[in-house]
Amino acid sequence: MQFFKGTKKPSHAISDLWITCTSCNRMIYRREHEDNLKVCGKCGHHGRLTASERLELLIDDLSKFEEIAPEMRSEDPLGFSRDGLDYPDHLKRYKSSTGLEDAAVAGTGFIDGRHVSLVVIDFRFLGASMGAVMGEKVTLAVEKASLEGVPLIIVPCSGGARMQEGMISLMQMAKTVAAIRNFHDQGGLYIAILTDPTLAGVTASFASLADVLIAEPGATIGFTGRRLIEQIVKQKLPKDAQSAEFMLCHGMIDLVVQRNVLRDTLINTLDLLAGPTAPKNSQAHTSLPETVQQ
Amino acid sequence: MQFFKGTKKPSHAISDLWITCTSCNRMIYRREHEDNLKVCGKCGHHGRLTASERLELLIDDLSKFEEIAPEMRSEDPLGFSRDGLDYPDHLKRYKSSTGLEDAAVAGTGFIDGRHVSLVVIDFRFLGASMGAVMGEKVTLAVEKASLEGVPLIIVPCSGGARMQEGMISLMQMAKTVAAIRNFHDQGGLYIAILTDPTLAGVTASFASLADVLIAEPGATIGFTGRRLIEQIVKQKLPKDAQSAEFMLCHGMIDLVVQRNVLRDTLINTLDLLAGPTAPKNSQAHTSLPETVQQ
Amino acid sequence: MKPQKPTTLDFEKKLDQLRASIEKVQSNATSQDQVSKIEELKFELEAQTAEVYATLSPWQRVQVARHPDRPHTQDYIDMCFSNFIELHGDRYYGDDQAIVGGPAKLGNHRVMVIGHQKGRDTQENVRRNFGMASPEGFRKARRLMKLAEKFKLPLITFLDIPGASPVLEAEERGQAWAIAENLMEMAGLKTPFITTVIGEGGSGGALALGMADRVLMQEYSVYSVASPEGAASIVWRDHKFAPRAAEALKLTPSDLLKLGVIDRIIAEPTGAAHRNYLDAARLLKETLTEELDSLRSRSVENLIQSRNAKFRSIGTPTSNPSGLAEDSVVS
Amino acid sequence: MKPQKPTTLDFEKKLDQLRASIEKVQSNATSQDQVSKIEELKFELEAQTAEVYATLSPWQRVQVARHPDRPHTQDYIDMCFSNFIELHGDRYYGDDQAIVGGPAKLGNHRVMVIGHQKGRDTQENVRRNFGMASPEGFRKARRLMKLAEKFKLPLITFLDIPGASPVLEAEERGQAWAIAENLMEMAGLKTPFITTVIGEGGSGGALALGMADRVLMQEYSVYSVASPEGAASIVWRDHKFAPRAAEALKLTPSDLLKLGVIDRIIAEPTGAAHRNYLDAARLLKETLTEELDSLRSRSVENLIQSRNAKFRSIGTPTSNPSGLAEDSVVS
Ligand SMILES: [Zn+2]
Ligand SMILES: [Zn+2]
Repeated sequence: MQFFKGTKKPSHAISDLWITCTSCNRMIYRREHEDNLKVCGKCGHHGRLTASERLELLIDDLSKFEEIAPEMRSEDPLGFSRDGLDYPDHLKRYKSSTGLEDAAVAGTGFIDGRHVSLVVIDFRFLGASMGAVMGEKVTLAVEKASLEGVPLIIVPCSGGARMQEGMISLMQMAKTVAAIRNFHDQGGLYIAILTDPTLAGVTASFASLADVLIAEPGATIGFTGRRLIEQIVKQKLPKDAQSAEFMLCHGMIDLVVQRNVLRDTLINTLDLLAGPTAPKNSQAHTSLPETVQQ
Repeated sequence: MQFFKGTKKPSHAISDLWITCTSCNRMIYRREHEDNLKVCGKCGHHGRLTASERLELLIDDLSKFEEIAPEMRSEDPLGFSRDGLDYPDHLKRYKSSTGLEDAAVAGTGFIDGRHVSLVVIDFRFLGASMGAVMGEKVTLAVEKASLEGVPLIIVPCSGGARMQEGMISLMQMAKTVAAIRNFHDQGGLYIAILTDPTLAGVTASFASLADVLIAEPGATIGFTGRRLIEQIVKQKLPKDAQSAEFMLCHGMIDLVVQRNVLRDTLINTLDLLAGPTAPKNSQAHTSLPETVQQ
Repeated sequence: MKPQKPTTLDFEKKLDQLRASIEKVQSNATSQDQVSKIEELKFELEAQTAEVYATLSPWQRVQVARHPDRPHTQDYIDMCFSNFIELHGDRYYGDDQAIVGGPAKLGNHRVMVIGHQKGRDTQENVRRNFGMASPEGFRKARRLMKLAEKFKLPLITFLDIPGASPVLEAEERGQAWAIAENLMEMAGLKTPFITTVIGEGGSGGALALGMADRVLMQEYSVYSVASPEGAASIVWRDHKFAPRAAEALKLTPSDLLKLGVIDRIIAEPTGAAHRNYLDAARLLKETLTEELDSLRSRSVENLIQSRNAKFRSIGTPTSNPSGLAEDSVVS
Repeated sequence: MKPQKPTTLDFEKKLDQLRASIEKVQSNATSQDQVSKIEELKFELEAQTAEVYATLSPWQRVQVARHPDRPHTQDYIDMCFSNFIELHGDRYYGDDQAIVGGPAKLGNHRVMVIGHQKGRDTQENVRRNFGMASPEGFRKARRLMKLAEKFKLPLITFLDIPGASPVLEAEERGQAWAIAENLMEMAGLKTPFITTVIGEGGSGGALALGMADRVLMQEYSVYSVASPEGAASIVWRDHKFAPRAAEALKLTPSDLLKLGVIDRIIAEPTGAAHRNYLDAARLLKETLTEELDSLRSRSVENLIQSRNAKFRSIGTPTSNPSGLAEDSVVS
């Protein structure tokens, strides 16, 4: 697989050729790390993927991805400013460093020939905090899935709420969940792939309401962040607390899946729950039965 | 309240005038104990009530109680015999000591003028073990409540399954629950009052599926009996384990209610959830709204 | 339960001094002069209270919303409702006393009332975990919501929570899952639904009871995406910037009304609810009754549709497909 | 996973001796005579095995049903199904490994398969609690049942449980509630549903996965209201009367077929499933496929109606209103 071919690497300085694993601190040859889907060959640590890397990993053909509302960007509902830095200027900095308008990228594409509605989220953009853009894009993707009768795949990631949007940010929980309830009521299939980290309002809204909850190994998943818990209870948490494996053991997720078999697992799950792939634009809703008479 | 006027006391021997509280072991004047609804005046222990005492406590007028299938009795599906005692003969002994055909008494009556379908269960009859008669009577009472659109009140009590009926006994769990599911799907109101003891298949079927779960103070409530648990884990359980209060604390029941306010609590709950009393044979299902337009 | 020993906030101190003067004069008031003096002082107290409360900063409003003497859910249940039966337990794990709920009557309406519950003293606060609900509390609330729906009882909730319980045990039992399930339940709940922020509306733990047809706030309550201290830690990297964060977060009723996040503000008596329980309860009950009458005249389908349309529209950013929208405004 | 070291039951010993003789002769078989001898011994083994198994007492059948080498749910999933994805967790508290489940394919049918899971060795048995499921196991199963219903996957369950976990922790988390909720779920589950007792069908913990359209039993499984030991303790006041209880309880497939509790018996290879995994799996798969084909030709409404009518009719006693029924038979 020609992985992450979209990743731009303009120069080849030594610092560019090698990276340090954030988990085991060992040096890894960058090229090898990328060939290995950003999974550390030494310790198995799953590094974060950018939105485009995630899309490339999951969908058949990036060129057939039809993005929803690609130009949508945050407004400044509160007139938020910190130490002279206005929120819109703050956002522009992230746009220039990531090339994104916000953390969430939504759209439709194909996975193993099956049409799906999809959202991926990029942690680099302001810690993937949820503001109105993420809420709206997730909602539009869910509505698209409802309308077209295709499965919904969301790959959540978030450090928490977008403080700069105050209560507008909190209300995105209600907005996204209302769309998901409607999708579920219609019988739609929703699979979420929780990545590092999935926290706070995102976990407590659209991320955890999937029919099948897959997580990447080692991903931090929860509601309250580790730092705040440690402040409150005044002691260190165990290293694995809130890890994907910890949450699996506590009954909160279905599967922890290595990145190299993630796409295959996703395809198998889609096949089993939604049935064999229907041709695009087929009238049949994918969740309808083949042979059971109603 | 003229309580337990139905209780026959033919002689007045000393042993009849006084009883010993099974909880605090103190002597109580029998008459006083019965005036106090069989609640120990010293320690508050709630003694077991017979089926007719329970009916008298809860319904407006015992003479208006219309019993369902009063003559129904156990058959002997397995041809069960223990040490020469055949099951039908075994049952006859209990009939002559209790005057009952089986532990469950089902029927319709009025509570504060409201028509209800009701089941009470008498521990004296073979430890209120659930056989086909209990399963059938509960099912008939649920079906009656469905048919007439009246609330369902069940006062469970059971030591476990009726071994003498083998798998026929176990299947009563499925039978009663299917009727209760149908009743719930119709929007019916079901209130259960768990009494000492409510265990095993009865708790794991119709008893725990009420909209509101009330329990009497100190009642033992659970699935596996204390003795078996202690055998398995090889240690004594805490004294309050499986008590009503313990189960309240663990989130399994709604309310623990003293017997002297049980009827009032039941009436208040009926009024709040089913609305003001409708006249008997009214067309309106009691759970329908008064003013919300549909 | 009203507090035994009232607490005084900084900006309330001069009001307390006035109150002390009144009591002093009152305790040996014999002449007509002294009676007039008392009247005068009382008038002065009322005026000064109004003035102090008219100019509260957002951060001071946070203090009032958190005031330990402020009425809590159970106080309003006692004062505004009758026949309340508290129902307990989530049927999975426990009974969280940081949330209370059960059926009751509001005037002639049969309703289901649920709210976060803070404690009044230390002992009660331990029992109620300072109002910080656990997963089993949210799950109990969901069970009661379903009961409300089944028996067609309008749902009335009260929000008053610093935030969902931030401990590892809550994480283990799925704090986020419990909140998300509540949101999904409320999104389609087939019964009229009114929520009121009566104190601190803190983040997801508040919203977990608050996705209602009508979202009301008492005059001196606040509703925020995070505590000002928490937001200050995140944005200013120091929780001491809480007053500045309180300002920036736009957490007051009037700001949130402008932002379209809430629907209505319920007035409180002069000096806020903690100074006058009965009037606070009366104003709350009047508003709830009025709102309920209005909701009950509408069909459940219409309610759910409007409920979701309202949340659907909050904060929808302008989409600029191909970046053309901004230009096209000109043409 | 097949066992490394087979276990031999008392009544299997003479069969094992024959097996040993065959191996001995086989190990240095050179002449035609010896080959004939082997054939003869094999024939003898087959005949004796058939004879032993034809005359098992109910208590011996209990031993076979509990045989540590008997195939368990995961073995049948591996042998009869493809594409299985195990899904985990109840979303409330934990992931109980005494129950496994997930979507899979049975031939061309997409299905949901769920079963009790015993361990094969001590270590696995600790992890799986000897197949004694906890509330979170039953709740995981219910979640998967709902998934099956939503995606219209027929449900196939395997029963193999000594009994629901009898510890205080299971009581605390509502063992009885979890089982009752499963029964209520299955009573209205809108999808074809087949259950098979593959080992020990123990009491409410078994029924919690087994309220199906078609209730099947493998030839050497048992299904009982209580363990023979437990029933003996209750009825004979001594668990040593277990063999007598096993007789009295009518827990064998043929007895239960007569009683109308089960619908069909699935044959096992000679010497029972633990002697021949592949044939046991083949016979199971054939039957499941045949039953599934038949159920899928019916409407879901019809299935639910028949499902409940079947359980409704089990053990309905004769009602004798006013005691007249018995007499009226004469007139
Ligand atoms: Zn590493
Ligand atoms: Zn006593």
